[in-house]
Amino acid sequence: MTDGTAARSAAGAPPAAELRGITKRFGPVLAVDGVDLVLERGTVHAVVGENGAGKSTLMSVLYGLHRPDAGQVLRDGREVRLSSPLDAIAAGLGMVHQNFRLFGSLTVAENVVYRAEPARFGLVDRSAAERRVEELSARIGLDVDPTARVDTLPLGVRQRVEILKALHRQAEVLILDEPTAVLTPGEVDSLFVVVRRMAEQGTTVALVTHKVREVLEATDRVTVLRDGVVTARLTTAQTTAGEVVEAMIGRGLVPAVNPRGAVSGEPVLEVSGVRMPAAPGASRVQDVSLRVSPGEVVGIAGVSGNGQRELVEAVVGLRTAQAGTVRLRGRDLAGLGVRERRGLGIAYVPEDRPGVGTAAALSVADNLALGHHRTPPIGRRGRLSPRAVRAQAADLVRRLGVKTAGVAVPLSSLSGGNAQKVVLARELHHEAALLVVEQPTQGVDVGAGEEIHRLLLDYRARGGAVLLVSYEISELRALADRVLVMLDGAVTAELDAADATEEVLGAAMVHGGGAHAAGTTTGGGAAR
Amino acid sequence: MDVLNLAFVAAVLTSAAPVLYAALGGALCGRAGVFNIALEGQLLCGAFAAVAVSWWSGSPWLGVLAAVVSTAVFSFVLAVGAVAWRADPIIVAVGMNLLALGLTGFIMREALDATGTFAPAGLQGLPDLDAIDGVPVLGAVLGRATVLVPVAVVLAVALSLWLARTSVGLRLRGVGEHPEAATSLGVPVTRYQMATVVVAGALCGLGGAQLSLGTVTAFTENMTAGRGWVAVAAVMLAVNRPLWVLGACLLFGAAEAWGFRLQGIGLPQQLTDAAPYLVTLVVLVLSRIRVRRRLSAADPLAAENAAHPEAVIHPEETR
Amino acid sequence: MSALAQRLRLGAPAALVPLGAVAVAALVGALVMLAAGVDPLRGYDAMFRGALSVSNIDFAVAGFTAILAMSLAFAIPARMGEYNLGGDGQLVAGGIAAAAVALYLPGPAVLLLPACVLAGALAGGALASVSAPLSTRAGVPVIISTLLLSTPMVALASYLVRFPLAEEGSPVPQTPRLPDAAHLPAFPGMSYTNVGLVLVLAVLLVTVYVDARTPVGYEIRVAGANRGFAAYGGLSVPRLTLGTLAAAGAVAGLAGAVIVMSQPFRFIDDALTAPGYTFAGVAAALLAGGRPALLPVTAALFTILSVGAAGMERDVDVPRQLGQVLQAVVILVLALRVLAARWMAARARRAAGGRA
Amino acid sequence: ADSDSGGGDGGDGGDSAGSIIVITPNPVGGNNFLELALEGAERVADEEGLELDVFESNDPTSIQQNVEAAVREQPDIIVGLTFSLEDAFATVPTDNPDQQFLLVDGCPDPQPDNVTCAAFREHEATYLAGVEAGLLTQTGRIGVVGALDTPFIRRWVDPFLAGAQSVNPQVASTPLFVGGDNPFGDPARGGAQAQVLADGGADQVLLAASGSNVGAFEVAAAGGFQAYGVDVNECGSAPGQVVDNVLKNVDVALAESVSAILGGDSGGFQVYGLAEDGVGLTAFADDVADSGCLIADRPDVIEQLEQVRDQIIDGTITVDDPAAG
Ligand SMILES: Nc1ncnc2c1ncn2[C@@H]1O[C@H](COP(=O)(O)OP(=O)(O)OP(=O)(O)O)[C@@H](O)[C@H]1O
Ligand SMILES: Nc1ncnc2c1ncn2[C@@H]1O[C@H](COP(=O)(O)OP(=O)(O)OP(=O)(O)O)[C@@H](O)[C@H]1O
Ligand SMILES: [Mg+2]
Ligand SMILES: [Mg+2]
Repeated sequence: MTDGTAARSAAGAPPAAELRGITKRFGPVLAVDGVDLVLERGTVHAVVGENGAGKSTLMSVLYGLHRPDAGQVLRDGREVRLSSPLDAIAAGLGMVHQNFRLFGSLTVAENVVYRAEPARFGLVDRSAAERRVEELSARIGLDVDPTARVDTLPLGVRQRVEILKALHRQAEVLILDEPTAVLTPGEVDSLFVVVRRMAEQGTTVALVTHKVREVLEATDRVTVLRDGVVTARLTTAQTTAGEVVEAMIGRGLVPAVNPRGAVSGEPVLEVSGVRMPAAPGASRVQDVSLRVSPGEVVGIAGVSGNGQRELVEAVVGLRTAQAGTVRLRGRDLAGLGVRERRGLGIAYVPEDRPGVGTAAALSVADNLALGHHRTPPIGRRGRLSPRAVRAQAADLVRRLGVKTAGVAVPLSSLSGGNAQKVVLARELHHEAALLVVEQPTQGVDVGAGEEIHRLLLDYRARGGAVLLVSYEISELRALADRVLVMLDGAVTAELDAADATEEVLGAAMVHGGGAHAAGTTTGGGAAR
Repeated sequence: MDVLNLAFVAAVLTSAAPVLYAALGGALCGRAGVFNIALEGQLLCGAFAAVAVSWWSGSPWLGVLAAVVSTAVFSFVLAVGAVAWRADPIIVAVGMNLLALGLTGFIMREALDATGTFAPAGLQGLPDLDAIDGVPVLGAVLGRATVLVPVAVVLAVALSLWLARTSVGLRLRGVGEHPEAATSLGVPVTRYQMATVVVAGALCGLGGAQLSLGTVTAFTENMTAGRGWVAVAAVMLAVNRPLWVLGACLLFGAAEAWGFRLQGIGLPQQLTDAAPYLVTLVVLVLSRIRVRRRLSAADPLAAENAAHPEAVIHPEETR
Repeated sequence: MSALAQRLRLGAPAALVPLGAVAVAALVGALVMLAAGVDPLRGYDAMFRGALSVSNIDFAVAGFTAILAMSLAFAIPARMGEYNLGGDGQLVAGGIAAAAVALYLPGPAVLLLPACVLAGALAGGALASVSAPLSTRAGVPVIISTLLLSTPMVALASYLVRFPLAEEGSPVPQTPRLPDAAHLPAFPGMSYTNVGLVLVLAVLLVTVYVDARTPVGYEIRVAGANRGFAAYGGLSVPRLTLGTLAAAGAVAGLAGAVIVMSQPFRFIDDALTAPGYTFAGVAAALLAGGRPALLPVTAALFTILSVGAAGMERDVDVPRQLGQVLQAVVILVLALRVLAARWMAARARRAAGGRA
Repeated sequence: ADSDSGGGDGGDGGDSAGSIIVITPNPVGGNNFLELALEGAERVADEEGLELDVFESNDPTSIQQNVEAAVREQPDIIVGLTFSLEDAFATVPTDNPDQQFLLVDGCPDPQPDNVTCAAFREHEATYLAGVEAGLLTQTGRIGVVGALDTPFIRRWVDPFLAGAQSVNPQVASTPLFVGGDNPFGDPARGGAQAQVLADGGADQVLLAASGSNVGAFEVAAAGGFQAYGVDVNECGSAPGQVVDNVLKNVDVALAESVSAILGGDSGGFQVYGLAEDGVGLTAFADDVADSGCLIADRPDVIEQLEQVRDQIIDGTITVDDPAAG
């Protein structure tokens, strides 16, 4: 069971951290089953796998958040008992969680020193804390203002704060759980620069990710998990994308094919001259016009927080535009609320699925019924048939292959990818003329992501119009017929799918349409 | 005229002090992420214990001590129920308020053999600050108050500094704002929250003691008469900031004292009764409406949740 | 074993937990009575007779009517996560409005009865409705605004009954006796039990039906689970908030109207709030959890505890505050139902683990 | 039920000795008037060898319930205290013609045959206290702290001013009412209002706020003003600072009426005013010297008061009853 481990550690100094035979069970779910993991000093180690494969659980064990049912944790070759994060911190471990764990109302410095404050007479020594932040940032080449309130910062900067937190505690082993899920391409690149630099300085990094490209670009070793067991241990330099994917999902990936055809008919959605003022926490939108035709996917590219969200909200009716019109199949939507617009044929998959797209406490069936509850077969003449709610849910769950213990279980019991499928199933079932989709595969594993792409393309093939907001260039390239780039609330470039290469899009997202305008890249408000 | 104004200040301080203690406790709980609407019951518990023990021992200071200790102990119901066992804090609090009302009335009848009012001759109240009677201004304002009145004001300032400047205060703010984050940095969130609830109980104990041994020397059934709920409103008004809590309580005390004076010039009692509540509501609306607008501009969907008690506890952090 | 655990997990929390809460409360009450030197059996016997004996049932049913109505007034908005603690104000608003209509509305006598009931419901509903925009537009939580509005309403009613609506020459602040046409018809042989009970039961049936079987009920539950989700789905959270609060206030107002239209057929200052119907209703609604159909059972329980407590004091000399203590214990035990649920889940897990 | 002298729990109630049941409109504790009434009840029960049971009510419904529960016990007399029982005593006695009822401090209208009434003219005594205050005030300002602004409590407010102005037309009076969530038991508010009066310069203040009086007496004791008690001698509540008390001899009235009914004389309506010695002032008591009241030191004032009393009795002065509308 541990021969691989033994062979490696025989080579030289003991590994910085090692997990041996870790088993963790949540009730009936065997989340992690006898997993070994060796993190060599000064390396970047990828931990990959499908949703629910057990990655987070394994990392939580390493960080003392979960006590394993069986197995050992070793640091520098010695067994350590981690009964809380405190023990892990003391053992030189640090973790950046999938969802940032920062205090929004506190400053960067306060977040960094929290629970390890430099203190004088029991009072927090603020200037010492700020100096410490500056010193740590300088060490790994980050630029962070220690006095800024965290909730005013863009996500990329927040992540740096997370890393600084670990460094302040002198973490020698740093665990990053899906650090790139919410970052823009530029932020991802600078994160990996930092990670590399830390590894060179001797820090060991465990990196959990769904993205094969990141594995290949940024890591030294790879451990692949599936259903709680290790299915492959690879050396990055000697592997290929196909090999990693095969180990993750047990088969090769068949990328969804986008049969870009001719677009026909009157536009479904016509946005013209929409403007919105900037507000604290919201970006401005300046004079945006666009149209989406039946059978067309129009992608909106851009760094998060450049007005995409506000534009989408103006389309679906959550926000009122200051100027401009939004037309659906020729009808002006001015003055109409979300319900009326939905009734006229808009479906919407929001980016924030736990906060907005679903109600965690309600059953899967109730989550699937929203918006369908006033139309037959569920709603009829002011009555609602609970039986029809269940029947429709069972049907959708079956058709989209949602993995769930039933339609009566609470939505919170589903994994992220499956919850996303629930949202998509509900919105697709409207068969609306226009589908607005934000970040359809964020945080979803490659297998599920591929299925979701296929569902969207099927919908397009049936003549649906799709407005797609994504921060991922690969996704835009896979799905969109046309891509508009938004920067600071304005559309700065419009590209045909064929022309929308990574380089062109990436450059347009940062500098505007081809032209190399100088300017900041982080955008105004706090992006989500 | 000057004398009258100082007398007004004195009246405001005296009627605000018990509420202020309770509201400071509530604000601490809010900062720690515990929604505490059991303040009414906690105050009542403190008021009763103070009188019972002062009567039994002959020492009002022992009464104060007993109020602090017994209310802290009573607060374990909230600490254990809502924090450690994660039961709904609102349900637990409704139960606690009823329990305090029932138990104090029951014990008063069974143990003190009194109904309605318990104010026997010889019941020792807290002494007034006679020492400063001669001091100009201060004497007029605090000369007839007990030491617990200025202490409440000082406490508001001290708590504010404590939250802002000390390590433990910083940790407490973190615990309330983002418990998972605090946990992952090794702060025992549950223990912090339980301790806060118990400390808040002790503060309510002081408030109760000030009410029954300071403001007056007596216990009557349900003598808190809604003061704990006013404290809850003050906590919301102040968004858990101790200095603002002080302001909110003074505002309420002023509205009440002002109401009494309006009665004196002929306004019906039934209408002056309503004044403090209406003033509080109006100020609450004015103060929240901006936050609400800002939230709504930033994120229309997140703003939908903004009126929930939990969201009011952390208005900044909606999603 | 595991089959048993399975069955326990499915069946138990729903029915057993409230029963368990009552059992624990009864036990605590017994201990308190022993401490006070009273035989608990005699105490409980007196409590039950105080509420349910042939001679007291008339009052108990009147109390039940009010408590059931107030439990609905709390439970309806609670379905969407809003806590209505302003029942006192709404109750009083309904009572004073019904009294004013009965005393001053000209018109045919046959219409007076429905007019009074309607006026009560409208007044209560209107008062509660104020909290809806305060919440959805100004961001003031319903739990606070209902509470803060309640006291001024009680004060206003008190003013009205003291001056413009006062009965001349009475030492008590009360309205004159309402005209006969505004008396709710009592059940045969009863004086307090009247058509009001039927009205409140009808409201209960409608509530249960709306909750389980209509799109609006579904929307209320969705909004209760996640406002953002509801707004995203096109539901109007402000309108749902307004609707549930108006309905809740209307039930409370109805209760107020029923009280003044029953013996002694007048609005007496303090008479509606002193018995504590509002908080008994809150307690009953909390005990029923999210199941409106259970409300009559829990309201009956709290009626026995509050009405019976007075009988207990009369007959065996146990202070009636014991009734409050028992109610509190029921609520507290109930709040801990999460523990029972967790305990059963742990058992189920252990059983499942043993099998795997 | 604090004076249960054994037995009488839910049984047949048909003891040979006879019994009376007293029903209160509110909890007795802290309410001087009710406590005094119960004293009278105990006294007469002792004298006549009766069993006494007390049913405390909370609200109108529980009053009705208590009255009906009392009827089932079939005591010799059911005694109701205060006008709050008027509604119940208007209906229940008609349905139970064989039961004797006594209502103290109120009377249903119309009065059923089997109801005996005893009511007080406390405004007469309050007027006298006002005269006293008018004579004694140095600041020309007097005041009243009442629990609530009700017609009944106005009986202690309006005549107090009228009496004061009869001897000193310049006197101004400020009535303040406790109100709030617990008007009869919020000593803190009672105290705050007393303080308002003291700060406003009132030096003679009548305290008629039941349980909330405690706080007001503390203000008096601290030298804020000189106080007047109601119902019983409260001169000990703020030693050296209480002038006098408006007495209402409910104990006497109750005992007399009970004895009368037992003696077969039922159905009357006895009014207790100054003339009947049913209300009065501590100043007129024989033991005024030992009362602890300030008025004991002012025989000159007492003398003047006695004159006014006689004028009220003989009708030279009429005192308006604020509750009579
Ligand atoms: N706290 C928990 N309680 C119950 N089950 C859990 C818990 N945490 C994880 N699981 C289960 O354990 C399994 C592994 O979950 P884990 O979070 O480790 O997966 P993951 O690989 O991180 O997935 P993802 O890619 O979605 O983040 C899943 O089946 C999940 O349902
Ligand atoms: N307390 C819990 N009880 C039961 N299951 C849980 C609990 N916490 C997490 N899980 C389960 O753990 C799994 C993975 O959790 P995690 O939060 O990592 O998923 P996610 O991030 O939503 O998924 P994705 O990786 O697709 O973003 C899910 O199946 C989730 O349902
Ligand atoms: Mg994970
Ligand atoms: Mg995940």
